[in-house]
Amino acid sequence: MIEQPKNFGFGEDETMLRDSAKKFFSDHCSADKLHRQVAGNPDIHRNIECIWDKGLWQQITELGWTAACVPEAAGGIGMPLVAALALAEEAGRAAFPSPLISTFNTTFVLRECNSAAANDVLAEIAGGKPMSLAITNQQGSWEPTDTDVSIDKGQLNGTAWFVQDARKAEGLVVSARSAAGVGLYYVAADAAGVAIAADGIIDLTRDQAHISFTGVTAVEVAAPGAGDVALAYALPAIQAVIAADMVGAGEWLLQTTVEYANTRVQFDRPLGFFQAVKHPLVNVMLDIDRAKSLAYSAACAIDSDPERQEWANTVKLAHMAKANASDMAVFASSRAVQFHGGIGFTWECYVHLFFKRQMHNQMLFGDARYHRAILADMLIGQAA
Amino acid sequence: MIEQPKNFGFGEDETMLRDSAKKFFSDHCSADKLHRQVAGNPDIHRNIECIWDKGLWQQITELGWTAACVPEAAGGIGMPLVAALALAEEAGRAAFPSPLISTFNTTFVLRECNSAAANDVLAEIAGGKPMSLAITNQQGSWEPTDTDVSIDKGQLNGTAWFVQDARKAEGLVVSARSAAGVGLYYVAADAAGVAIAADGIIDLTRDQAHISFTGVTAVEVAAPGAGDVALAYALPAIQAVIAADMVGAGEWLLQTTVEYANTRVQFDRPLGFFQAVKHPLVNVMLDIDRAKSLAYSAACAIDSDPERQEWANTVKLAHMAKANASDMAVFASSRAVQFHGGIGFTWECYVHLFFKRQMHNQMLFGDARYHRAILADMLIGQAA
Amino acid sequence: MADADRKDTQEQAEFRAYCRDWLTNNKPGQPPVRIPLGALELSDPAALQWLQVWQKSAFDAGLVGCDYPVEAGGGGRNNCQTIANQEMQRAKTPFFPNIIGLGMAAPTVLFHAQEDTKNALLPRLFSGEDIWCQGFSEPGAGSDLANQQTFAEKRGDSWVINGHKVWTSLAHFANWMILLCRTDKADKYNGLSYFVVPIQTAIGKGVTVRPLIKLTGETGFNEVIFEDLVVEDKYRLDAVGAGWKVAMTTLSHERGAGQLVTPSAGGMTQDNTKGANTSSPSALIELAKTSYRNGKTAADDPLLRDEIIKIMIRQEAFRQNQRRALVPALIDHPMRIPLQNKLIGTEFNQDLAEIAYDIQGAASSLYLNDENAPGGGEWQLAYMNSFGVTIAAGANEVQRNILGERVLGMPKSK
Amino acid sequence: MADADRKDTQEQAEFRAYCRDWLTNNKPGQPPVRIPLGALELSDPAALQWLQVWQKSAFDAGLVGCDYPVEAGGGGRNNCQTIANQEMQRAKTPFFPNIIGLGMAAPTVLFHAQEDTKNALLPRLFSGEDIWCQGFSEPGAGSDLANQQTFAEKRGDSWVINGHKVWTSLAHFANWMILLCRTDKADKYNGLSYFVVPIQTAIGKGVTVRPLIKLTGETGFNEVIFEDLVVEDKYRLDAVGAGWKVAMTTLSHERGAGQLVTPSAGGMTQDNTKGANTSSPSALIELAKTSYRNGKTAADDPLLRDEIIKIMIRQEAFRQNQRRALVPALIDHPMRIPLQNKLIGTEFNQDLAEIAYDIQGAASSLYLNDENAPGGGEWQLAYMNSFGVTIAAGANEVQRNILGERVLGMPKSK
Repeated sequence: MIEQPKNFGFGEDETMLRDSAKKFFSDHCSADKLHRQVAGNPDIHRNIECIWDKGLWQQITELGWTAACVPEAAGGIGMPLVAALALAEEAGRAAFPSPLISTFNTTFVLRECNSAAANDVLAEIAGGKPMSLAITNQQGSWEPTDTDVSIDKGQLNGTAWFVQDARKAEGLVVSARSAAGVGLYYVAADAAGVAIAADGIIDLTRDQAHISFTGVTAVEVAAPGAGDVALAYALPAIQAVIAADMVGAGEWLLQTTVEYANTRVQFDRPLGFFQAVKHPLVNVMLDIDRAKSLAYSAACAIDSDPERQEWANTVKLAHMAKANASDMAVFASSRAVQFHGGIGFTWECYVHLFFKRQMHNQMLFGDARYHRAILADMLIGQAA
Repeated sequence: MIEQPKNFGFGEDETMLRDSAKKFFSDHCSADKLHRQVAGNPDIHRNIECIWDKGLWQQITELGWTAACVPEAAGGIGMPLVAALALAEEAGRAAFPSPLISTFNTTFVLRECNSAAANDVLAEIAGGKPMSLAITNQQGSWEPTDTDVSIDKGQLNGTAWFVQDARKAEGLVVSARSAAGVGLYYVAADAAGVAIAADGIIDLTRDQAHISFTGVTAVEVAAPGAGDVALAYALPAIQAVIAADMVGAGEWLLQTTVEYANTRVQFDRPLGFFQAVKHPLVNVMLDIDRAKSLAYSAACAIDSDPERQEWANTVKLAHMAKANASDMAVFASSRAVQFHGGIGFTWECYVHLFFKRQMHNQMLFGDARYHRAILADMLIGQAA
Repeated sequence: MADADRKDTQEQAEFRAYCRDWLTNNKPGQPPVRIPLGALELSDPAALQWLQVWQKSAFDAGLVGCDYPVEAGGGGRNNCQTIANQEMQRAKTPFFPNIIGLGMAAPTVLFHAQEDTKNALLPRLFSGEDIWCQGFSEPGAGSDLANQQTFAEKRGDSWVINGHKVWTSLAHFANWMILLCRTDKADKYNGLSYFVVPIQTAIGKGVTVRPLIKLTGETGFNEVIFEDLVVEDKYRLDAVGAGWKVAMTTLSHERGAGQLVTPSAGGMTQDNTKGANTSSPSALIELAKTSYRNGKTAADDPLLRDEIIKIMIRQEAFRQNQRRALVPALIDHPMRIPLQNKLIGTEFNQDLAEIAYDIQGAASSLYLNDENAPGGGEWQLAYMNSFGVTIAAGANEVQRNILGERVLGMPKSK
Repeated sequence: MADADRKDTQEQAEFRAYCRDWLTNNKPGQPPVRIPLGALELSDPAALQWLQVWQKSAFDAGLVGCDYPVEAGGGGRNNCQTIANQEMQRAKTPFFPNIIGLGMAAPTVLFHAQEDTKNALLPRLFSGEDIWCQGFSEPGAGSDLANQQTFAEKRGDSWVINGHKVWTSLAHFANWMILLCRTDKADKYNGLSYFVVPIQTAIGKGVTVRPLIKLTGETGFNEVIFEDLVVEDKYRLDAVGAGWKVAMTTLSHERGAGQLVTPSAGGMTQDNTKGANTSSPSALIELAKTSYRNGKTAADDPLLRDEIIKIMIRQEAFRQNQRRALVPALIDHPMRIPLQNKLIGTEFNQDLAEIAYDIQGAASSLYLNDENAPGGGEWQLAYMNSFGVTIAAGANEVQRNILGERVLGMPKSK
């Protein structure tokens, strides 16, 4: 039995990092400022934009956020995954527009590649280069073996879909199939033959694209047949980090709605007096706490078990975290809009920024039903 | 397109019959009297009993209830199915212990047999003889083709399970398999070779048994291969009638709980002041109304379409009615106990009689998920 | 349940035949621009104008206001509006743009306005030449409607109005507004009065209309600010101080619980309007059959199948509820079903559109401005817009209070 | 999460080893009669007696009251009760019968009783020789606990008590009761006082205990009627008028939010006690694999599989919540998780047992007195019993108020 730390491995260093993130976001990323930044053009048929603050990214990299989870051997700080979760949680609470989560996810995949080429890319991440994963097919499959990109003679062809923060990333890790299986390949985002077609998405704090590769020369970071394995090993970390983002955004929605319910008066009472408002908000809190406990426990399980002796338990916790967080994200968003009433239905109320981020988060790397179906096969056994 | 009556075919005769049923139950079957009748022995390990008032049954038959839906050609009154629904609804509202629903269900099956033998049994029903169906196997299947009873050389062998009101019924319609398919057979409940083994059930207003048949001589009412067809044609009526029973019981639970919530004071206010009580009770009401509208529409569809030109629509409405009513039954029961608080948790509070009847009803002839799965295949198409 | 599944009176049967004939011969044709899901989403003047032409032709043919008195521009028929509505639904016509006029203003004007005012206003309301809006909500009076602060002061024979209305759908197009406001600060409920106000002619002369942007990014509702707007006394409905009573007429019709059936056309599929019909479970099934979720066809997922069936049951039950509401023998309380309709209808639409998110999987991220969005991104738009209606016209929390109090007889929660 | 997945202090590690060793060598053996699911369902004196023997042996071994002071019969250790609990869970021991004594009375007595009283009562409480019950609920004081009508009147050095308590679990076996009652009719909250009362010795002399029957048909809780019962003043806890404050100590421990960890054994599978373990999703999966529903194995039904997984996620999250509650860096409000536990735990059990109904299909009709009932009918019993706990100790509606008000800072709902 693996011994896990009582505090989820969330020690002084992690607390300091998290607290500095809190301060960073409170100094630089208030909801008010965010709204002015990303919500300038409400037009429903607007051109597709990609709005973020590269200056803030520069500061983040200087604070060591991208290096945090890069192994020391690859030039990083080698902090545990729970540190990345804390950063993701704070980023979610600020609905921060940046390639931070995508870069984390890329880091988790590269850490599983165990190749010199992968370590070279990790070093670039540690140095602050934003990255993303191009590993999803047109049918939105989250399975490591599914890809619409092929590789032949060292050249990538095909299209990767639903690539997150695509226009912020400077490098891409692409999954591609050859006769020998699925491998992983690194390409610079501006390499010849890479065409990034931006998607018109609802979430104002992200960008997304489908990216076509036409004869693109790529660096192999995981060999055919090893790429899907690396992805599978990285998925629990990815799921936990996205769950943490949802937890942070959920907490913002909860606290903001509570505050509104405590001040808005109807029928001579603050809204929060009414159990029709109070009790659903309590249910939102219960959901957030569940998601948070599961996310940190999944991360702690990954951190505590580098040899993967209890891998099934880790996988279980991560699926549970993502499933719970996805359901919470939808519920928290919906109640926040509803209880803000008329004002919550307007563009000028900041709630919509978080609502839209949560609806994006909930599907990212699989919605709740998807994860529960996998858990059913794991914990109950395949159905006849 | 079949033209349906605006009033669901619920005209003056049906209204008079229903109103007389209301009066009958209010005169003879108050919840107080019912509790004294069936809840005398709370012991959890009590002997299995079968408590009902045969005198009331006599009165019912004199009022023509069992004859109502027997065709005139078979000596009945030939009223539409909506009349049976109204009686079932009132019986449910009184949690009436009787073989009324079982006798109705047997009637619906026999009406589909189109045989002289079936008509003879129908005439007995019209005359007041209580009947039940023995058509379910040990695995609780509601499919017309599933039975654990076989027939060979005119003799029944095997066991039928989950037979409702078994010890009240004087005759049984049994589904049995032979090489030529599933047929239906009539046997007297006291025939030689019929052994009724009472089940220990939770519902205090019903009895249930598994019945073994050992070389029992039986009268064929539907030939092999025609029996399952007759059952299939009768199922929508059965589902609608059970839904109506649940609607009646649900309405009793709702009104009784509302009354309690309006009188019970906590925190210096009647419970009904609190939205945590009021809003769930409103949701119960919405559920009841849905179930009621669907049940009567299913019955009206059956009544309006004797040629089964729009049979798929009828089947759909009946599945929807039972699915909705089953979910409602669970929800209404649960909220009735919860909102009655401490008193609702006691044997002396009448709520438990209805709670237990509803939990029995909800599974009878299939629970909500079962019916929705059938509807999914009908309305969406088979899954790949 | 098909339209013909009702037994009509002779008058209804004849009128139905007439409607069907007229509708066969008078198709509105293809719209020149995108028509939104409903009148409350109208923002393009070209769409409005095309719909106004359609409403006027339907009015001229006698399909609008059928049950209203002839002198008020109506058809003077009995229970025929429901027939016209069914036939327009069947013919898959476009909706009527003057939805607030037809659904809320018309019955209120009919029951409470002076005779002259009534006969002057209703014909142009029915024809759609005048568009109406509703001035009820204020920043401090949402669900607590009686908390009106907009004040009308009597000066001579006229009223001078000052105040601030919000969430005013269609105000940017409207000629007229039904206005609830305060005439006595001392009495919350008996201090209200009710007016009809010609707002378009007063823009810049005491009326300012400013668009509000919805969370979807669409416009469509507004703030309306009154600064010393002068309104003639003939535009007051019912007595001074009777505003709450008059407002109840409006609201009961808004909730589908009023005496008069609202003229309503619709059913034009979104195929014709370049998008998905996001209020239809059938369209959701189509979406599921053509959408991939996590690499698999969504329609094969047993959990999503169950969600779709649940919502179809709710849809069918809603229809059968309407039918049962007309059968006195099968209802316990006359308002029990009508008062449910707003609640049930709006939550149905919200839940329907929410399922579409899971059906689309990763593609649920895509919006109207993405060419690959399933159903053109309309489902996501519909989900977000669904909150407009679960909030408006008395948030659904208030609707549950109303049902608990008026139908179940429980004590007031406030 | 296994028990050892925690880093122990040295004291804890040594104590854990001691517990494990003792439990290996001191197995309680097979019960002679059916043991119910929990102490609150105890009705058979033979079951009680067998469990009392077990509790006493665990107490004698130092596994009960580990963190209490030595002079009060405790072990004088630091944070060791949680270790003993984990090891008893791991060893799958029977539960302790004196659940109200250990969980509610002990911390209240420790923090509020006079020294002599404390030291006299606690050792026999820990050993299980004395069984305790709780006299809080009254016919008019359920969720509104402060509405106490039972009255204690000071006469000389003693108190004379009159009143009526209900839903008193274990009163039919109890030697002692913790009693909240009124000493001043003029002040709702400051007019309450708190006593410990020796009820068993007073039966027939001012105390009447009458069994109440649950909706399940089981006995197990009671009415307790006081008629001029005389109680010595030394049995008063804390000051006259401080009863509400003392009751909060009781309730915070009942809700799992108190300072002291409640000694709790358990984990003995129902295999040993002739029934299903109806608080375990694993047992639900076993039920699903062996149950037929509509002719098919329930475990193959995708909708039921999803329900089972949902409930397993809630179970795992509950465990991880407890773990996170001890990490200050990862919690925003110290009471946020502890105050959830009663709510979450009781609804978990209710929903778990409700799923069992659908899993069993037609066989869900069968009860304890049917030999064919899946799992012996215990799941149906558990579902019905689950309402006892969603109602008791502040109905869950009140728990949600508490969380909204104390943790989220929302205004009071009453």
